Amino acid sequence: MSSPSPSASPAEAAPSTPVVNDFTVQVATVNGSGSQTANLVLLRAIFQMGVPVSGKNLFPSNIAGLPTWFSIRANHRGYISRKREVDFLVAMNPETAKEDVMTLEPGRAVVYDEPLNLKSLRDDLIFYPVPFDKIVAGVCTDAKLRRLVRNMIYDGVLSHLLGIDLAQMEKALAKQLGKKPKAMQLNLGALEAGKKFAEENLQIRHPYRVEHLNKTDGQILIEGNQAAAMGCMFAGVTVCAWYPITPSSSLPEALIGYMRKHRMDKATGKATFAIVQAEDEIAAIGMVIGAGWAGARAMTSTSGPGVSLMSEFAGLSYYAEVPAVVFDIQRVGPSTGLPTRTAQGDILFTAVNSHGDTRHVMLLPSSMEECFTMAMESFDLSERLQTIVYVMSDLDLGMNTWMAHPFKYPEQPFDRGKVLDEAKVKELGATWGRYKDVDGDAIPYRTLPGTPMPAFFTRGSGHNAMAQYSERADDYVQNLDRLARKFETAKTLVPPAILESDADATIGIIAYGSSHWAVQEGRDQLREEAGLKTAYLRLRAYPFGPEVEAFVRKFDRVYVVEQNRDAQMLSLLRLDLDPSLAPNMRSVLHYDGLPIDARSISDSVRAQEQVQ
Amino acid sequence: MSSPSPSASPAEAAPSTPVVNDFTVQVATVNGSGSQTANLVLLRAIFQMGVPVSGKNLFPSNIAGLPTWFSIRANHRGYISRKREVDFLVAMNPETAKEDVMTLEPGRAVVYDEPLNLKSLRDDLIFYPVPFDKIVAGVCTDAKLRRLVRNMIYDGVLSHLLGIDLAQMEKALAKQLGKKPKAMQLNLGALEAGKKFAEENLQIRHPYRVEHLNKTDGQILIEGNQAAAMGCMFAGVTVCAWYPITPSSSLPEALIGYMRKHRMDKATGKATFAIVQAEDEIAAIGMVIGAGWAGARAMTSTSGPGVSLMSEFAGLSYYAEVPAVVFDIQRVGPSTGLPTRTAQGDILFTAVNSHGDTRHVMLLPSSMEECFTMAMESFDLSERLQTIVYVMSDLDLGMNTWMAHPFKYPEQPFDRGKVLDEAKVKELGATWGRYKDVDGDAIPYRTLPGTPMPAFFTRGSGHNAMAQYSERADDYVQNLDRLARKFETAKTLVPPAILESDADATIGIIAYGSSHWAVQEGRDQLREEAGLKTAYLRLRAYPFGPEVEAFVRKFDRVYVVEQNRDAQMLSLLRLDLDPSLAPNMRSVLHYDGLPIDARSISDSVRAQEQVQ
Amino acid sequence: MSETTTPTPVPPKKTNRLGLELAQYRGSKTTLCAGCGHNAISERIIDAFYEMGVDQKRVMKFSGIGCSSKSPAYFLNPSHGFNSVHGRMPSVATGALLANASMLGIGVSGDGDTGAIGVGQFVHLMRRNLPLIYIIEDNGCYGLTKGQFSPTADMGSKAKNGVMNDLPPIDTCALAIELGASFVARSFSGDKKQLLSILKAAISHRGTCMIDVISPCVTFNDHEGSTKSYAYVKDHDEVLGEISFVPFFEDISVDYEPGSTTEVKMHDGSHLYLKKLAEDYNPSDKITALRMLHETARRGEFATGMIYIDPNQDNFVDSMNLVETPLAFLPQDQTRPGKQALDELMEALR
Amino acid sequence: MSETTTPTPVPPKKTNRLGLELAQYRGSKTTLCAGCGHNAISERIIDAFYEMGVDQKRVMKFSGIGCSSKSPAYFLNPSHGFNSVHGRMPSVATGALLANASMLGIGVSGDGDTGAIGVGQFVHLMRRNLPLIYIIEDNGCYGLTKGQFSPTADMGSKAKNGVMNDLPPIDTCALAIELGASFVARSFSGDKKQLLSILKAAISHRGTCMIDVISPCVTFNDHEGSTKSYAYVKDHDEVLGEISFVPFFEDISVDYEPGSTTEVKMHDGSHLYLKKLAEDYNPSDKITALRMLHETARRGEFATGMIYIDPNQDNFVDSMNLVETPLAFLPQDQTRPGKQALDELMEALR
Ligand SMILES: Cc1ncc(C[n+]2csc(CCOP(=O)(O)OP(=O)(O)O)c2C)c(N)n1
Ligand SMILES: Cc1ncc(C[n+]2csc(CCOP(=O)(O)OP(=O)(O)O)c2C)c(N)n1
Ligand code: SF4
Ligand code: SF4
Ligand SMILES: [Mg+2]
Ligand SMILES: [Mg+2]
Repeated sequence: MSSPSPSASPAEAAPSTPVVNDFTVQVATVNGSGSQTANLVLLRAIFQMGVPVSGKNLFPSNIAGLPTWFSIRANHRGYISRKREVDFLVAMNPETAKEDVMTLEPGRAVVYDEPLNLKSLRDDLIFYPVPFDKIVAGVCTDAKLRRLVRNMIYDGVLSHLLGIDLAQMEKALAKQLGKKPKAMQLNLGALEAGKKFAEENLQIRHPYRVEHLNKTDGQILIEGNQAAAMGCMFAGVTVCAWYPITPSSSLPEALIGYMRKHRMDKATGKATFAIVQAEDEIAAIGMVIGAGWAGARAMTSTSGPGVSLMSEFAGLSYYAEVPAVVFDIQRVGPSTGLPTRTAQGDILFTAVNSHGDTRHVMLLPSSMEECFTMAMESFDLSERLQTIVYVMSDLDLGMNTWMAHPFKYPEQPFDRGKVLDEAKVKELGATWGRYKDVDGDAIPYRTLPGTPMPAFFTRGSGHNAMAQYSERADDYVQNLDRLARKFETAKTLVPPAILESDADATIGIIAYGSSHWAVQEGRDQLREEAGLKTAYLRLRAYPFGPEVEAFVRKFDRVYVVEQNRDAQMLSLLRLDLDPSLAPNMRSVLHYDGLPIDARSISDSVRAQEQVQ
Repeated sequence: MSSPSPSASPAEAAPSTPVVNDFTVQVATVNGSGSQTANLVLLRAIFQMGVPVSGKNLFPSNIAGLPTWFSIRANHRGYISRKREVDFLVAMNPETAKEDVMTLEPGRAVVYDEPLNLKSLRDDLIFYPVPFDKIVAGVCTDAKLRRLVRNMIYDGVLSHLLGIDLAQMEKALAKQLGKKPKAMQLNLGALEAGKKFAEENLQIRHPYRVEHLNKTDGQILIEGNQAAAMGCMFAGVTVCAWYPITPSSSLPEALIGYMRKHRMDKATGKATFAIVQAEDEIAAIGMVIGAGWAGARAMTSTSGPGVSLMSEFAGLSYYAEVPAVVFDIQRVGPSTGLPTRTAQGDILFTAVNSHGDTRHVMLLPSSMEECFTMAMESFDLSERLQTIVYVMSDLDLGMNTWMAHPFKYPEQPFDRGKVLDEAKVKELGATWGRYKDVDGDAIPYRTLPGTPMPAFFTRGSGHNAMAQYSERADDYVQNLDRLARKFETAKTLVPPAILESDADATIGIIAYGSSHWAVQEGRDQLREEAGLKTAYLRLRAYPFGPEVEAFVRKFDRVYVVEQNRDAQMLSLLRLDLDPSLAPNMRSVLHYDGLPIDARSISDSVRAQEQVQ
Repeated sequence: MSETTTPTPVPPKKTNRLGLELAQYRGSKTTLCAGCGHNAISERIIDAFYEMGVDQKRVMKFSGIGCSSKSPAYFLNPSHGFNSVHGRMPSVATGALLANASMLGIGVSGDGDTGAIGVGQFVHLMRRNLPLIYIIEDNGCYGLTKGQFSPTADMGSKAKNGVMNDLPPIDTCALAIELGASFVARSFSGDKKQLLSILKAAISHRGTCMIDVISPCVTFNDHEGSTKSYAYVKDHDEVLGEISFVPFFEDISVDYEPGSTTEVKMHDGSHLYLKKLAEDYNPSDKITALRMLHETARRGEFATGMIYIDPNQDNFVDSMNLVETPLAFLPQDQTRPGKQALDELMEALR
Repeated sequence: MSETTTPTPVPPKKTNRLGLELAQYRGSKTTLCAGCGHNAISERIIDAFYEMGVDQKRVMKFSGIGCSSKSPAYFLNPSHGFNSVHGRMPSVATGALLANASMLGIGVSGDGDTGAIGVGQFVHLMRRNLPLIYIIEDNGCYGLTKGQFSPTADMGSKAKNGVMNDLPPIDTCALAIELGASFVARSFSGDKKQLLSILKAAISHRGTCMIDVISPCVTFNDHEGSTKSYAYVKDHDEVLGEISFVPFFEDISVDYEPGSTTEVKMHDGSHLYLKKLAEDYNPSDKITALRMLHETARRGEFATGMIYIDPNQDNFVDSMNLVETPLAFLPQDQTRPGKQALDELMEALR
């Protein structure tokens, strides 16, 4: 966890004026202790009260017994990125309790398991001891079940301490356990017992309160991997091959659920899809490429190590021009790294993934809505461009719970790309060649096996425009030059970057993906705290459209915000934009595995702008 | 083959003044027809006459029956890069004879198999028909053997037509077939028969001659993969794991030969090495990393597809800090590409190979001498830096025959890097940590299994300075920052770039690897034909030392010459040098699979400099 | 050679049941060495598909990388083909056959492509019993990279340079049986009649047909001391008994003394008649098959013929319970659920 | 549990023959779930190395990725360990053991790490019979990624979410035998005595010891309907007969009625006594072993015990004919040939 040195300047100590709908609660537990239910109930209850909220689950890369932190941020302005400072700590884990308490800013509040006796640690915090075991014993006679409902008690305590409607908590609980009356009833008991204990024993000395708002009306709570899975289903995916890996697995697993429900043929009860758990990532991408070649909309989902293993096949897709969609739910680190932490660390490697001259298209979702829409766009693009398309999500988007506006039903029909049909074959006749650029966009026409269209032989080795084997220098150069032109065409097809600008902005900011939310908040901080007006361009795809170069040209200083060490997107900008713009671009980097926060951005920009 | 349009301006037609020691002979045959012996005898005979020579073998990616071209360039100035124009064609392959003839410049000479009746094709060439079958029938009664000696006849013919000493040819032949008296005697017969036929029937009408010189005294002829294999042996390699792939295979295969002869323990007759043909490239690099971890000097050799498959392990080596040496004998193309053509196309991908934030060290040999010395340096560097080191050779260096000065016996002892020993462990004591930076160079100390030194647990997942499992944000950041600093240290250890400059040069040229020879000749062309004075910096490693930035700073225009489509080295320069220098750098690219030639470079630079 | 007149169950005609001539089943000109066993196998594939009257537009060809893997370009030109990457053909074929389950898939691999880099995917292909004719053109070496030993090289076999192989071979047939392939055979590129019958039976089978065809490499592995040379294989070929195949569209009745022959009814109604050897051999029992493979191997012999067959075993594609229309061709209205499906999903998240 | 007093061939003492206590063979604290079979296996490994009095500085630990692959951190702290990448431990171990052939190697993998992504390297490890104790902690699922089926999941076994597995399992023991491993056993994490004897025998064996240990995943695969749950495995464990192991450094003579027991003399002079079951079982014959595996599997049972052993089979490392000194420690004067070697090479190229 991040560790600001606790300076106990009385000035900062417990503010008396109430702080409404603007604080972060962090629950520290042990994973496998079933705290997830309690945390989601807390999150959802605040959401249901109309207060913008976000949850970040910081869990270890094992299954049970190690420290886990779940932080919930409520913010009336709608800020949903991670906030560095914890305002309200629920300390349930003996192993981390001390450090968790020591890293708090002065004046913050702590609910803790009484036996941990934390209040002796610091005198500049507000402590609320709670005898969880005593309380749980009262509500649950069966000792085995106690472990599971124990956590529900802190929800009850917080209901009192933070003023969260018990009714909303009960409703949220019903949403989770509705189908399990016994568990439901047990947890309700724990919830009420916690509330009761707090009302009778804890006198509120902290300023944090939740009050009803109307800023979440009609919205949903969802995880990015669910949103992406829905996108794939509505994109008409027919073949999915995957291999389990954190944080990607929940995407195909969600897809399986959705497809079983919504993609079984009504008439026959048969499946309109095939989902295969492959033996590894190489097999997964191989199946996807085989299926894409045969005309299916095919996808896989993985994370860094899988992207590395797919390198050879990525080059085959690029050079033999076979559609394929790959979701990279990015996690931290080179090698196996930190599987349960978030990063944007595969950007540069993925763009040039595979030996030889290759370049790949990447989509960069920032929101739940874009996880949904870009999943659909990725299939259109990969069939249109006849190449592999990566959707670069990350653990923060994919596995955390986010607010979102309900997804719009897609209006556009599928774009199945240039597949030769009767009409076209008549037009082109014998002159058809699998790798001929007949339309001037460098995208050739393909044919599918099992149709009356002319056959061709696909290979990753040298070939000419007619798809015949060739080692001729001129054939090779023509083909590679066309592929480069095709990448130019891609610039006109990918979703353009989005501009948000303050009036008379003096500096530019570029960001993408999950960094978006911290950037939005960071820009407000820069404007309100330092008077810095910024223009913000949010990248949504690689390669970059002309709008990106135009934006950079407008400013002497453009800050590229990203969650990796090596300034990977800035690197691609340096390679692809007018070289004379290189000096204009600077980096704001965050790569400790935690979702990036607004303060890191505004601090870094202020420092580089030398503004106090 | 490259195809200049044959413009038959009489001006250019057959020059009458003799052209001595400055021409290219191209032999067009069918592979598997045993022409290799004849071609090497030709090459060696010219070499033995003291005339600088080079041979480029253009062979297909199959085993027998497809067109092959072998071009031999003799040049008194010592130019050994490929020359685009063919001066003297030996047309033995009916399949390509017509195109081979049509693409010649006017005035050039052609020896051809009489039945092909080529002279009818053009009237601006000098033709020499030779009845090969008739001649071979005379010297070889056994029909089965004729196919094999048939090619020797053109050597005889050229001996007469080009004035190459028959004695030298016989000596060269002996070098190849010395141990096979029967084959030797047969080939000698064919050689003499060819000479005799030519003397009696062919009257010389072309200007090309070979005359004795003294410019090859004491030199050797060798292929880069042999030179690299020798380097590995003298570097004390103990474990080699490899998987066959063109154009890499001949490196480990040569190594096996050398090691069996020179690395069997005298006393016991046992091996001081283990060479394993692995089941694939992933297993090969896995074995290398396992061996490197256990303290062996371990290596593998591969080409593009193998580099792609090794991506995941490359990240493990980088992050867990395990030494490993990988030779990438680069070939053409994304995917399986053109396995028997040359390129420098894996540069950018290899530099950032693997997911997450990674950077890898690459050595860039240009000559036979450097294939030898850099092979040795690669082991020192990978053990010193405790990371994977790539030696980026290519097919042109690795599989073609080059002149070289005899290799110098290494004076420096091995650098085995920071391995904890009694002394050091006393000094550091309990404070030793596998990943602690105690020397300030960001390189930690390791211990080896099987020694009394303290053990540690190696993992590719998150770890702290003590090599304990850790998911802490601060541990991760400290580790990754140290790795970045270690890469800075690497800049001070890798071989520096080499500068060659004309007095008052106005433009800069940067190149590396096999492009070097064409650049040297190209610079002469620029100076002599266009009056362009150039300074030339030859890169020998990545990351770049300070001398590289200093060089680019000196010139408004620096041309980066490389053999790939995407300006891959220029890309790395843009990423790593002061951004304000980006606009100074331009590209000269060559990527048709043939070794780069001087004319392509000088033409491109002249065009970009707008000098006629 | 397909104009040969040696008697085969289906006497060759000028045209087959689709009215096509043999020539129409050919591919491009081979670029393999003259005399390479792989070329003979291509010829047999052409014969088999011609004689079975297969509609080539219903066929997909697959391969990895190697001399052997080049060969799909040399047969069945009217069929789409995919020469993929080294050792990964099984996954590519799996994806393609899921995308269009109505197609007949044939894959050609090599002993290196399958046994070395590709053995992982091979294991899982066999386990899935994917409906695919999977041919290993087995020469015990890496032809395309100039003759190094492959994992099927026999212990003690000599390379051209005299080096001896000191690792035991992987028996791809035993592996396939152990892992669940439902049709496992071994043949020899030189045995036209046997290979043709096996291929025709394979065309009638639904499940993985793993056919290991010993196919000498004349350039790198056909010398004295090699156990994969023409000479050695001819001398050590232990034929498991004659195979007669009667396709469903011919009504020929084959009569034999009871007990002398095993009759197998194929998935498509064709019949396979396997003449038993003295020691009665049951091709539907895995353990007998494995014992026979181990014993012949111990004797340094190759057992060729139908080694194991189960015409009714479940296969991966059918187990997917797919709609009739190939997934690749499903229209949007069958693959994009309606608006109320989305509304439901959204409602559940409110 | 290692302080247990249940009788084992070597009654536990306070210290072993190196004068070390059991605690000195432990590792760091486990981070696996309480009750995970893997933890029990770690305990048995600690017991075995303690009782055999192995010098831990002479041991190298290896693993891939998975809950199982984490466990080498939880035993033998004084030994170097390498937790590599998913499915590739065999190659890493091979390299390390070539670099230092004097070390004892022990690798821990999972059924996913071995049977899925790693099966290619597994095949070649078995084929090479590399001297390595290779333990599969087999729970029929991917524990670390939350319980998906692995390739050893039995057909018809139910996942926690009720989904049924419809692919046949890979029998890693049958595969190992077919491919050439010289020591193949199966055990159960709950059978302390049997597993301990097998591990001690493995320490005495030179060659690949492939030990598949059924090790229930209490979190994702220990429910009703799973064939890898504690309950199911206990009910279906068909023990192949009692195993007694007598290490070379103890002179205990085990007496048994002739014919009742197979005695195996191990490479290091230790003795292994395998009590035969009624149907006499010969652990040195591959086909009997395979038949038994197929038959028990058909009955839905797990045969546990020593399944196959050949104490004298050639192994990959010895076949390399290496010098005594570990390659990793050879001094420069033994690894850099002298100047005249270079001169010779140059001369030949003049
Ligand atoms: C990833 C990768 N590694 C290595 C190679 C080089 N290579 C091409 S073919 C081949 C082996 C071919 O052997 P086999 O499969 O037996 O086919 P054969 O040529 O003997 O018919 C190899 C190693 C490659 N093309 N790709
Ligand atoms: C290349 C790669 N792919 C996927 C993963 C994700 N992953 C981690 S462990 C694991 C499977 C573990 O299963 P098993 O080997 O049976 O071990 P268990 O956890 O069951 O003990 C997977 C797929 C990974 N770490 N690396
Ligand atoms: S090299 Fe061998 S395998 Fe390859 S084509 Fe020639 S004969 Fe066939
Ligand atoms: S998840 Fe399963 S395998 Fe992993 S530690 Fe827990 S019980 Fe063991
Ligand atoms: Mg082969
Ligand atoms: Mg498992």
